[in-house]
Amino acid sequence: MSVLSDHRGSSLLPSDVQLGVIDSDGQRICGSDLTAPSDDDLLRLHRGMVIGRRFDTQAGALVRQGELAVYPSSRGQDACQVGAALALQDRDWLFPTYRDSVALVTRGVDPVQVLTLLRGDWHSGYDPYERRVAPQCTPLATNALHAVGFAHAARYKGEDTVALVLIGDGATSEGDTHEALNFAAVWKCPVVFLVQNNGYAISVPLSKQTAAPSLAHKGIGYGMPSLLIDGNDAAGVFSAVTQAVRDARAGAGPTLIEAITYRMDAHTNADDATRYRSIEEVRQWAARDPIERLERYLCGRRLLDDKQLTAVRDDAETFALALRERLHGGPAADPDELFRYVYDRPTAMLRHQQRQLTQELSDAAEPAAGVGR
Amino acid sequence: MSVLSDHRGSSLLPSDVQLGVIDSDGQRICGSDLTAPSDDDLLRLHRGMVIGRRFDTQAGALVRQGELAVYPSSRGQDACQVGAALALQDRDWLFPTYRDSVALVTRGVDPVQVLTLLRGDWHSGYDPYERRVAPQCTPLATNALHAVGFAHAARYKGEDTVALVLIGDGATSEGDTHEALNFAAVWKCPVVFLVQNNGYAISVPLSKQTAAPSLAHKGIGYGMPSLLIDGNDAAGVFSAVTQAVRDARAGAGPTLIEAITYRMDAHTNADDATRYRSIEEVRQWAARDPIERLERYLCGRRLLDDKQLTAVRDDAETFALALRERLHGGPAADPDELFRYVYDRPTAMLRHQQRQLTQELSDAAEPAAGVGR
Amino acid sequence: MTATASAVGDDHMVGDARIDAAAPRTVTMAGALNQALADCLAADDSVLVLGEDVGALGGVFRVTDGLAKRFGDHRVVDTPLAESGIVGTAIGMAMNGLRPVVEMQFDAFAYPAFEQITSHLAKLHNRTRGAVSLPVVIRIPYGGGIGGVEHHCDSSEVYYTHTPGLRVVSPATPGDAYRLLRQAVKCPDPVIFLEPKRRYWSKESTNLVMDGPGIDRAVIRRPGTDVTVITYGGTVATALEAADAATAEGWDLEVIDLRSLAPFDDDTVAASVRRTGRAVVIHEASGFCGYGAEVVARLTEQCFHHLQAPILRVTGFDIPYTPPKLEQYHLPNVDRILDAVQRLQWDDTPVLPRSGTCA
Amino acid sequence: MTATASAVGDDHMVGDARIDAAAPRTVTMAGALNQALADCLAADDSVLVLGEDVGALGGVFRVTDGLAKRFGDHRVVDTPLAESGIVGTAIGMAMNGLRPVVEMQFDAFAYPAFEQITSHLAKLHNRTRGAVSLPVVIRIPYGGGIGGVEHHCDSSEVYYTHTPGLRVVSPATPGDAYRLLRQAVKCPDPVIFLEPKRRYWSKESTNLVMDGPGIDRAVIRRPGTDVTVITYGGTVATALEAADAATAEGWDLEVIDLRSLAPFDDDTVAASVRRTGRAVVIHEASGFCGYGAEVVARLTEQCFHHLQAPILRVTGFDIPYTPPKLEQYHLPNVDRILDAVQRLQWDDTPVLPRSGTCA
Ligand SMILES: Cc1ncc(C[n+]2csc(CCOP(=O)(O)OP(=O)(O)O)c2C)c(N)n1
Ligand SMILES: Cc1ncc(C[n+]2csc(CCOP(=O)(O)OP(=O)(O)O)c2C)c(N)n1
Ligand SMILES: [Mg+2]
Ligand SMILES: [Mg+2]
Repeated sequence: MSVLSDHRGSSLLPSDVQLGVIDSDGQRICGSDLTAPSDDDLLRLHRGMVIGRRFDTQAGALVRQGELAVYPSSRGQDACQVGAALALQDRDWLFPTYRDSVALVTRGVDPVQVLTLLRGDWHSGYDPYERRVAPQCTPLATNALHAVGFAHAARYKGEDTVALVLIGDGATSEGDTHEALNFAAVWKCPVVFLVQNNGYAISVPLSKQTAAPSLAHKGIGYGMPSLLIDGNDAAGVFSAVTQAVRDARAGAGPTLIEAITYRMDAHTNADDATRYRSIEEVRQWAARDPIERLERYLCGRRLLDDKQLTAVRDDAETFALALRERLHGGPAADPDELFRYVYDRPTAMLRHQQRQLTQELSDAAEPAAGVGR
Repeated sequence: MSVLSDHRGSSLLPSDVQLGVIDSDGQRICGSDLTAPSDDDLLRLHRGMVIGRRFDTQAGALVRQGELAVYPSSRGQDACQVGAALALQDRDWLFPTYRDSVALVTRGVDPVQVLTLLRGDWHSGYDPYERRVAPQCTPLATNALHAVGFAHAARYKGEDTVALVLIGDGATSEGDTHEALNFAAVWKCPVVFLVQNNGYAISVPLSKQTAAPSLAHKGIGYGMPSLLIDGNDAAGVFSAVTQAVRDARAGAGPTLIEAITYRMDAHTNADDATRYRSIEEVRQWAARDPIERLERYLCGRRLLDDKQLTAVRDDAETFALALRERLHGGPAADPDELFRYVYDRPTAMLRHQQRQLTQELSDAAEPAAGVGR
Repeated sequence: MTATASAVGDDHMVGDARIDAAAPRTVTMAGALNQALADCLAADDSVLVLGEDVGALGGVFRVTDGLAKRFGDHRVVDTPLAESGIVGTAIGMAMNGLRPVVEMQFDAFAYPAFEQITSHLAKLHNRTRGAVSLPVVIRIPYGGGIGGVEHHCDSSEVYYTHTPGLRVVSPATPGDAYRLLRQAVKCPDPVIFLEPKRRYWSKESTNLVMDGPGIDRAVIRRPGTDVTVITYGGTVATALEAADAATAEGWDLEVIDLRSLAPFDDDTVAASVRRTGRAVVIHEASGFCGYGAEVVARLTEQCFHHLQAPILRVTGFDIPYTPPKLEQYHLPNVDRILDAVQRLQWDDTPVLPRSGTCA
Repeated sequence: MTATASAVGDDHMVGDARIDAAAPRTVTMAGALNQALADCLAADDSVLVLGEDVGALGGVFRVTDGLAKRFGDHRVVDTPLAESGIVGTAIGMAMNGLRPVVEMQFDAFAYPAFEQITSHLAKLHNRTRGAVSLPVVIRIPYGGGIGGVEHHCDSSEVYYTHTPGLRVVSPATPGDAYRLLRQAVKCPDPVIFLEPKRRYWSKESTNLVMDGPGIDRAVIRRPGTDVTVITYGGTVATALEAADAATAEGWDLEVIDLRSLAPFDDDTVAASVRRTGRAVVIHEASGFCGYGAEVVARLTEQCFHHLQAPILRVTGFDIPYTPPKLEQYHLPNVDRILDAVQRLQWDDTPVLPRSGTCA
């Protein structure tokens, strides 16, 4: 007769403080609830962030050169981008947003294909099934539901794939976030929600977005365990996501993770961040840079020396150079593609419209007398 | 720099057990966190429930007689309906659903006008501003946002009106519930959310709707205080809602209240509840009847005797009789109204369509030769 | 609130393997849809049925009656009550190889899913240059004529037909309901499947088979020579009635059941209109920017010099759907159809239309 | 993601009381809209501006630039990021006597609010027999031509024009943007206010005044004798360009700016079409079930015997909006308009249209 479960689950609440593995001074945090990654993993995290940061900077430069239409930088969120991407197994799936290009690059998606969207050639440049990355999602929070459905289907098929959702703090206000968390919890889906709380939705600060003690406090309202972590600590992000992914794979259901971080650049190149945040605030966050922090730790533990550091940075330069070169050489966008993929096969109406356009273009190619064609 | 408030607010969590004032045996609960209503209020609650129940039974009978198209009964939820309605001040606003006809009647909306919707004469039968009751809302959870906006406007205008939202357990899964709770908390609106958790959304049990320890546990995720109460205890519902309304009026912001209750009848007359719940379950809830419980308490305390009880029941019969009589006499629905209220003033196109219909009807009234008109 | 009624006849075992689908029998549209779902579920493990109350209850119209029992509640899933959630998760399932068949309880309750439908379901295949297919079917009971209260009788087809990337179909008969639903489930594109509520209980003695006209073809339900009457879903039966009544006036109407609203079967329909030279389009939805506008516009362009009169529309008024007691005034009926036919300028002296006319 | 750009000229102080609205000056459409909002906020305490980033940022197109500073953030409100929430609360505010002006950041991001718009905003006045008025304005930057990525360039007008109870308007010039927005805020009905993104930066030297053509009237932007070109919003300027180019071919085009998409100004438009005998409708949105279909259908019925040729449509293709580098192929342009004009059967020998033709 009881319509309520007995389990009152205060164990589902997040910690009062942000969990982490390495603090902003590059020191190991003692007694953390998070497991420290192996040294190898720490080096992978570092390398991923250096290359990711270089990609991010390169993309910014390409915007200024007019090669890209727009680019939403994740500089400052590097630890989330790389920590999350590396925590996944190869067979797992990532459901990213427009902000998460660096996570894609880390996961091995061809960077040229990552930039297809931002170059304006097509809406998405890669085959999602190749690296198991859904198209970068623009309508906020909608990707969370796709991940839940995907994860549910995996379980239905008897596969042990886990899906990782990336959303921002602003996106948590959307109804779709609520529905995704709820479906995931009710269906006990193998899915992990990572909220990159960078304090702003474009110009709107978190205080206008929520009155909750933390976004992670939403978990208990779905019966979902939640974690509040330091999002600028790559080791911590990696550890938290790895554990949540492991739990999900083992059938323990979803986890909600809130990572506190900051986007150092404007929302996109077109945004003017000085309108809504102070330089002082940005400066304070600069002191918490995720790469420097990990470097300090790794160098302190002599897992990284100057030579290795230079080698990683050189690799990043090589990566950026190759990207620039390959990007210049890309083929022009093809108008025929406009009609090709609307349906599995173009309808008669679309074939007709395509012929009209082809005709128009070939007419235009010939010098025509007046408008007569 | 901190993007998080310091207040970790575990005080926002609901109690482990359902709060109440009078238990199912009609005994006063000692040491309850809820304030006991005055004796006068208890008698008002009782009278409201007896009349409300009679209204509900009458509406059911009217369906069987073909006078109403459909009726969603709230039998069993009487304590929520009446306790919530009576907790409001006259100037406050109620934002009800299709399920909440008894709350409307309690609030003094003309019962004939309440039944307009269900009779099929019009979409809503009363002027919302008269008794400050929004039209009964069918699209689930959408009314919650209206209440939040309404309450926010009241504060903007410097009025101390409070808005009370009624929704069901099923409706909590909709994105609009999430957005309403969030807007209300961020804006600190004078609004109270009462979830009547009757264990089912049509046929779907709560276990398929949420995995949360309780629906009240959602409050903390918005930074909103929450209460879990016994929804079959009219005194408890009245007390909890009264307190939440008082807090809201005083500027303390919104409260989420989950009331555990049960609908004794099927979802509507058209529903077949035997398909999804056992007779045994219904029987167990019958033993927790909200009216009997309060009567037992009131009689035990000699606040009510047989004579008074008979008088209340007679009043309820008189109420039902008057309703039946007035309902029969109502004017027929008027097709001209179809065009009158689409816009503030009918557009030329609508006036034209109205003329067409008028012409058609007058043509049809004359015996016509063939189809020529 | 929800009108619930058993639309599945009791004279046959629905959702039951014991039935031989190909043997002719009398079946309601709801029963035919039920059988189609059962056959899809039986034929392909990747088919799932999702929705509110589709499990133990069998749906408020009983279209999924018995399916959860037969196939298990992992195949026939009562979801949480959230339509965006249902469609959004269905998209994710389809990305992972499943073929979800989603039930929206009533037309207006599909609106919360509008973003997922327009921005993702319709566009993911295009977005990914065909890498991702979304063979999702969204079943929506549409239209009025059942005495339903507000929000339960919308005709929302244009919201979907105007959204490239979606197929939109609507059956008019039990046999075609079976055929179209099976075709929709098989189709690699997302399909909005509009079920005319008022025809759930209409019966037909028929074989339930998948083959026959393809998912994108219109059919001529009644051949005629004088006027082409173009319609779909719930008003096909109305049009056929009107055609019968018209014979008394000496008019021979050809009735076309579009079946596929998007894409539109230009070949079948334009050929008919060129033959008859006159046409009327019928639907329940409001006229203004209604589906009929497209039918008129494209056929007028394609058949201009064959037309003896403008193509007329008989549609619902441009008002929110009426309360139950007034729907009789709103819905296209035989008289209105015949009235439109009569206005098709039979005497060849142009009748100047009234200004502002629409329906 | 969001393309942000200052569409407000720097040569005048926007949202500033010091400006005399009635003095002629050069103003962008964004600037005119900004001034309209400022004047509405100044004139009436019950007016509120709500939306994502409308406060400190001034909106991604800077249409609300300076307003929060001048009127305070209780009047110009950065809401939580949830469009259904924004529209739903705006409805509640309007029920309580306010006049909220809501900004949706881009067209496709209004879709989460679709249920609140169609089931409540459009219907509450009707539902309550006029007791509840909802004077809410929903501003939606619509259409393409700005190199925006997916979801940032939809033309969603039909979703709204097909929904009875809503008014839908779209300005084509800065002066009219000011006038229409002030009229919309004053209007007792809910208004969907579609702002053509690509014209935010277009300039005009004009008086910003409220009077002039009413909120439901079309205007003839260029008188002509040969063909009526009917359009609205972002393509009015394109049509005017085409009309200029057409003179070289000896065609004198009349260009009508509808302004009000719903209701439709039959009187003005039908009179023109009867005069010219030929018409072309232009819009960016996909053609199939697009707004142009309604224009063709109603005008063909009203003007059938005056028409020398079918009314043709020049519209976007029936595809999801293109990626930035391909939008030039999608958008109606001067050549396509002239091509349609040429197909209007000037030699009086019927040109048999190609089968399946649509645009
Ligand atoms: C449904 C929807 N509404 C609005 C937008 C426009 N928009 C793009 S990004 C953005 C802010 C998102 O903030 P957040 O979720 O915190 O992510 P961040 O950009 O900070 O990574 C907005 C409002 C959108 N993309 N989708
Ligand atoms: C948006 C929306 N989706 C679906 C429905 C159909 N429907 C009407 S009532 C109902 C169940 C509601 O359950 P709950 O919220 O628990 O309220 P109860 O009926 O139990 O009072 C459903 C699914 C609806 N009215 N609105
Ligand atoms: Mg953010
Ligand atoms: Mg319930």
